[in-house]
Amino acid sequence: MFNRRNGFRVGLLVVLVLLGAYLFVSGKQHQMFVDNKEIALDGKAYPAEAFVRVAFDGKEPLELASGDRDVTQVVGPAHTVKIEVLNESGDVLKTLDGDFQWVSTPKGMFSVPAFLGGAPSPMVDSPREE
Amino acid sequence: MNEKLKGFIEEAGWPRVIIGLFLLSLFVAAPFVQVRVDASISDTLVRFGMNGILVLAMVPMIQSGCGLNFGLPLGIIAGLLGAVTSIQLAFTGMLGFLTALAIAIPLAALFGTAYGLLLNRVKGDEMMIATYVGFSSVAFMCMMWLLLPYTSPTMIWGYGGSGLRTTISVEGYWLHILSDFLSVQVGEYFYIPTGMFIFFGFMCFLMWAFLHTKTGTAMTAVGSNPEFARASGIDVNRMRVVSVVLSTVLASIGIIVYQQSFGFVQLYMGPFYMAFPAVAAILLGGASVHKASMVNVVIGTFLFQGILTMTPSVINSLLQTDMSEVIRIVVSNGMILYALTRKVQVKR
Amino acid sequence: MKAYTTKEKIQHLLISNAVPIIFILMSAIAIPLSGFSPTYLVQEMLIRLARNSFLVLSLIIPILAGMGLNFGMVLGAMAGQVGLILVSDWAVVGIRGLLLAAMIATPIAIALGYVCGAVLNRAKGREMVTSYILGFFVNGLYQLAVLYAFGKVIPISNSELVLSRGFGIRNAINLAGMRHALDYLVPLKIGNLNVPVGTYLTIGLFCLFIVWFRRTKLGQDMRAIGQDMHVAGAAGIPVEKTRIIAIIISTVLACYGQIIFLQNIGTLNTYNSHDQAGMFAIAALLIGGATVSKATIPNVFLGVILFHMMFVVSPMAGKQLMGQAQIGEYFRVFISYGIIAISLALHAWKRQKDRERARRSLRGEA
Amino acid sequence: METTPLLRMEHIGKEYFGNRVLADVSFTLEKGQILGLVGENGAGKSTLMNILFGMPVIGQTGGFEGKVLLDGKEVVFADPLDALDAGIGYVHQEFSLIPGFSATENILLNRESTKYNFLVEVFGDRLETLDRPHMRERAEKAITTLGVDLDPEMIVTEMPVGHRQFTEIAREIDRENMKLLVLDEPTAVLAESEAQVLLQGMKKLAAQGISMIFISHRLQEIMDVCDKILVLRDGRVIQEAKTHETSVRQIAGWMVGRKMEEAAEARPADRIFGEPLLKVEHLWVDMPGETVRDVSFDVRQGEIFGIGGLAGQGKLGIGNGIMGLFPAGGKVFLGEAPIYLNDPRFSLSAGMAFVSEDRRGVGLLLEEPIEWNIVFTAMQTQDAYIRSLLGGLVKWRDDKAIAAASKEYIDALEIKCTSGRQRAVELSGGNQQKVCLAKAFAVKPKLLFVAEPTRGIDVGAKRLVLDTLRRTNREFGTTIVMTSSELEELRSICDRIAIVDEGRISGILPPTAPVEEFGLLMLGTTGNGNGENEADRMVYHNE
Repeated sequence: MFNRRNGFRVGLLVVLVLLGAYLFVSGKQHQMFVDNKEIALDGKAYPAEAFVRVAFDGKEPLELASGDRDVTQVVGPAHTVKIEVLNESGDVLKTLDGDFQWVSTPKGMFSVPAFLGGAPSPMVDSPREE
Repeated sequence: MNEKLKGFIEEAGWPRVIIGLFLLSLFVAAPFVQVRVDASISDTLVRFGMNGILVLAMVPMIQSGCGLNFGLPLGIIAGLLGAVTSIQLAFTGMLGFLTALAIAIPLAALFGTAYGLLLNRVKGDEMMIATYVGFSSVAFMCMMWLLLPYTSPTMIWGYGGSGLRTTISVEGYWLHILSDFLSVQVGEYFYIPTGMFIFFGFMCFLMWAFLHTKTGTAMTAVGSNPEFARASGIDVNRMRVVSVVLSTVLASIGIIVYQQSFGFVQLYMGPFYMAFPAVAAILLGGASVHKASMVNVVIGTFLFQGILTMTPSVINSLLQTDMSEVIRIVVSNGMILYALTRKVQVKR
Repeated sequence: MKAYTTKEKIQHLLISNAVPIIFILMSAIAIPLSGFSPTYLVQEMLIRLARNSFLVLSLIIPILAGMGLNFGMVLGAMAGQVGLILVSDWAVVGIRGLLLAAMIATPIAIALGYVCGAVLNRAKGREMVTSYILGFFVNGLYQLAVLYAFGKVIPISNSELVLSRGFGIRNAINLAGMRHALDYLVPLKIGNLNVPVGTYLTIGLFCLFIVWFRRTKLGQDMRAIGQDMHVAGAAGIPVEKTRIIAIIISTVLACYGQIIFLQNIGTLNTYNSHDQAGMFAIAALLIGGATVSKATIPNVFLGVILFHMMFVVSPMAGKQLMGQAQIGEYFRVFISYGIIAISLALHAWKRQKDRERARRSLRGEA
Repeated sequence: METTPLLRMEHIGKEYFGNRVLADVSFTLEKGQILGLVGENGAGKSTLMNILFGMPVIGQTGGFEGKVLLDGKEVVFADPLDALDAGIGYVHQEFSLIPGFSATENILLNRESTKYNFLVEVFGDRLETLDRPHMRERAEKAITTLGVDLDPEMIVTEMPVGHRQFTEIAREIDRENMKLLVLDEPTAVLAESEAQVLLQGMKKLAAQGISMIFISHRLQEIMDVCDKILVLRDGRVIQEAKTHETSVRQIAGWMVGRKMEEAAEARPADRIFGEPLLKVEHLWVDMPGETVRDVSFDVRQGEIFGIGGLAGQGKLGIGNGIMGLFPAGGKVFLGEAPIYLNDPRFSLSAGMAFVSEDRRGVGLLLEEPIEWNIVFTAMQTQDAYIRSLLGGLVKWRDDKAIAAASKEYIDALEIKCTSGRQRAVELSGGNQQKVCLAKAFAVKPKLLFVAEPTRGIDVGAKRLVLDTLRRTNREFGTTIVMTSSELEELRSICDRIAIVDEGRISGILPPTAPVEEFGLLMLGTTGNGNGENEADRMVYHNE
């Protein structure tokens, strides 16, 4: 019953299941809100920037003025982000590259100020749907 | 008692028993879900009359050993040509109906002869080839419906000006010409298309009579054991062609009867899948791939059409969803599949 | 053995390749009529080759095992679609989504293939018509599942997939997240032409698999069974089991083929995509010069190109010729069915003739 | 030297449905010996071999009596594959080769040499790839052992018949533990030179210690290669003898000889016949397994003409060919009128009728009522039992007349059935045969062909069938051509008996001729030699 062959087969099956789980997690596409509003986390306030350009996973950047909120799609749990802070005339004031982990809701909003301010996690509660 | 029941089930086959019981339970359940039984029965009867002859068309080819006539659309096309031409000639009433038949039957005989000659060359593979002969003839006629020079304004596309419509109403020509003959209307919901039944009965009688003639007997023998028939001096190939012609002609008559009751001539892809319900119905009636009788036709058509009528109304009221299409697919194809996979009784 | 003259050889070549030759001639007439530019046609063929080849290739193994054209391949296509629906719901995208869809669909395809093989073992000698009807039958069950079970028994969270009544899958599913995920996995552009390299690599791998498979013991057994079931059985080859394996392989491959097909198209027609898969694949294979009993890899590629060339060109050619594009569209439908009918008939006829000839060779010299 | 014999079969007996086909058969076979197994068709040879191989049919019909010992140990095979594993090979009369495979592939069918690859671990051994060079090596070795000239890469369909036979034998030789080889008429399809090569090969194999059981009706071959012979008749061992102590003539006598009481029974001393009714000139018939090559004979009005011979020699082809059931050529006259061959209807209309040997395949409409079976041919060829309606436009089947007519036949032939409406498939073999006869009688033929009328029916029914034929002949003057494998039957009823061998008539004898003469004609060895002299061999070689 339990011989070499069956060992291999069970092993393969386990590998396949693990691969499936990996694909599921890493390939899953999520909806993520991106926010450029002042926010208070753990008693600390992070002010909004006047104008930012945010690009996730090297894709097309989003441009957000202060108080703007947008939505985008990201795939998988680990993401890179590149934020450029701009002034009114469109010049890049500073650029920040970084990465963060995010799996799923309920915290489905990426707060640019929190990320720029170096909060433990940039992810905050999603806006309630009206 | 138990033995008797067992014997009956074995005789009829499980699928038939199950489907029969299913239909019965539908009729029983109908009043409880506010479905009018009389309207349902009336519907079933009308559809029974409409489809009967198409199912009857299966009999000759089964009897001669050519198997199930999946090539039925070929005959149907002849019927369509008859119907369309009759409308083009603007004949109305019984004259229109008869004209349609008069044009359809010789055409069907012609198609059937060619089709029969083809089937004689492919013995053993008739069914698959018949299916595709049917399909390709329908596709071919799709082109023809666009090209043939019909001009009657009721039939051609309003815009563009050429090519026939997908559905042509026979109202004003020969709508219900058979159905309404001696028809009985009871109350608001109950209607018996007596004329159509008489015609169907007459067709069954002709078929029955044919099987009692010398040629019919020979045909049955060919289906039962072609070697025996050959040893008795029968031209097996000729008998097979005769059966195919008969089947095709019956199909062409069947579709015209269907149209006069349904009210429309459906062209283009309309006849595409028409063989399958007919095949399923006769198998449901107890025919096998090698043997069929008038009883099989009548019972099978009734059961099959009963299910088609009852499932939408009853099941839909019961489950609040329309499952009729799915049930039709599963029942009809399941029935054909059952017939095809039944172990053929060992002949020696 | 007598040597053939050149003339006889050419004659033989022409006769045995009659179908592809006719199609080449037809294309030669129709292409100029249609007025399509060569670039457009090449691009179109490149795409269609990627899109359809895998499905067509899945037909080869049952032919090897003597079971004819596997009309039951639609079962595999349905399994693939179930996988894609689930993956769409879970919003797993890209190549990972495709892989996951394939992984989910595989066990379903194996189960369906097993059922199909077992049914066909009960209908030896009429495998084709039986697998054909089985396709319809399982289509009913598929609709039952997709229309009623999905959203009720199997949770579907994505409201875009579900019919407005709350359960059942919508008619069309947008596979935007997976579109071309395999095709352009390895990006390559030649001039204006996008080349779906990823898919070609997959197809190439699969061809290698077929070549390799024919050299295995199992492949050899299938060839033996395909030629003479009784002799193979008498030699101890498990005939029924091997036939089931052949159908399972075909079904699983058809399932992958359908996934590849749909990632290329980008939209899943829940209720008809699989229907067409079988018919087009079979017609293409036959146009490529294959028969019910013999099919090679070149048949597949030639067939896909010729069939789809006609497919692309005929509506326009019809329009130019008859003034109606509709004619061309019906024409290609007619050709698809007609070619299957003719091929089947020719094969059956040839078999009958062969039987007679085999008999005649035994006849006394008198 | 005391050794255990390789094979010992002890007191083997077998009944099929109360019908005894083997009784108390015992023999032994030493290592490296060749045993010739001879006997007429139906003598029990094939049943004996079926028992040895454990064919499922034996188990399904109630097993057998006695013991089979291989190397001194009792063996019971449930399946022919078990017998193969135990080292017993079988070369069939019909080829069991895969047509599109090469010799190598066929020789190693299902025993191919394979190479490991890692996929095996998951999907099982069948995914190993074939090791073609090694396969070819093995095939060549087997071919060399057999000592024949055979290209290992040649495809079966392109091979001459002899090479196919060699391939088949090489397949058995390749088995590692092959100890015993059964060859069932391996030379029947071979040309003379090929047969000689095969016989040489057999001797070589025997020298290597492989034992063989050789079944053949070419006695000369048996004499040439076998160490001893075993003669079976009616399921019993008639004689076991060393080959060098016997002769072809003696063996032929053992095979067919039996007590002749029945044949001597009430035969009118001198029967007078009319003019020749049937003239057959250079007839050939392409009937699979029963090819007729060149046959000429006359049958006279009122005669019962018998055609005998071993199975597969073509005796059945004659009737089938004349009746148009198989492609045929040559000239056939009924009276003065020529018969167009290949047209059953013509033959029937000319006044001939046929009772087929293939009762269930050709003779009957199994699924239809007895009535139909009886009247069908007459109805279709002579418009009997037909009522013309509408001025001849409709030929209506007259069910009443049919019922009446079939009732007569059912009574006359004592067909046991519930009614004429009973389906033919439900009848016993004997009653089915009577239905077939009734069908032929209903045509009221001038000339009646009857093939194997008593095959597979019980003794009582046999008697009745033969009596019916005799009575028809005497009362209605119907000329009968009867084909049968049972010589006794022919001798009991026929006026003259033709023996067919290899598609030709090897001689026509009166029924009173000595039984040995028939035996020699059947075996294709005419002349008076004792089978060991050159003259015999010459006749044989001439074929």
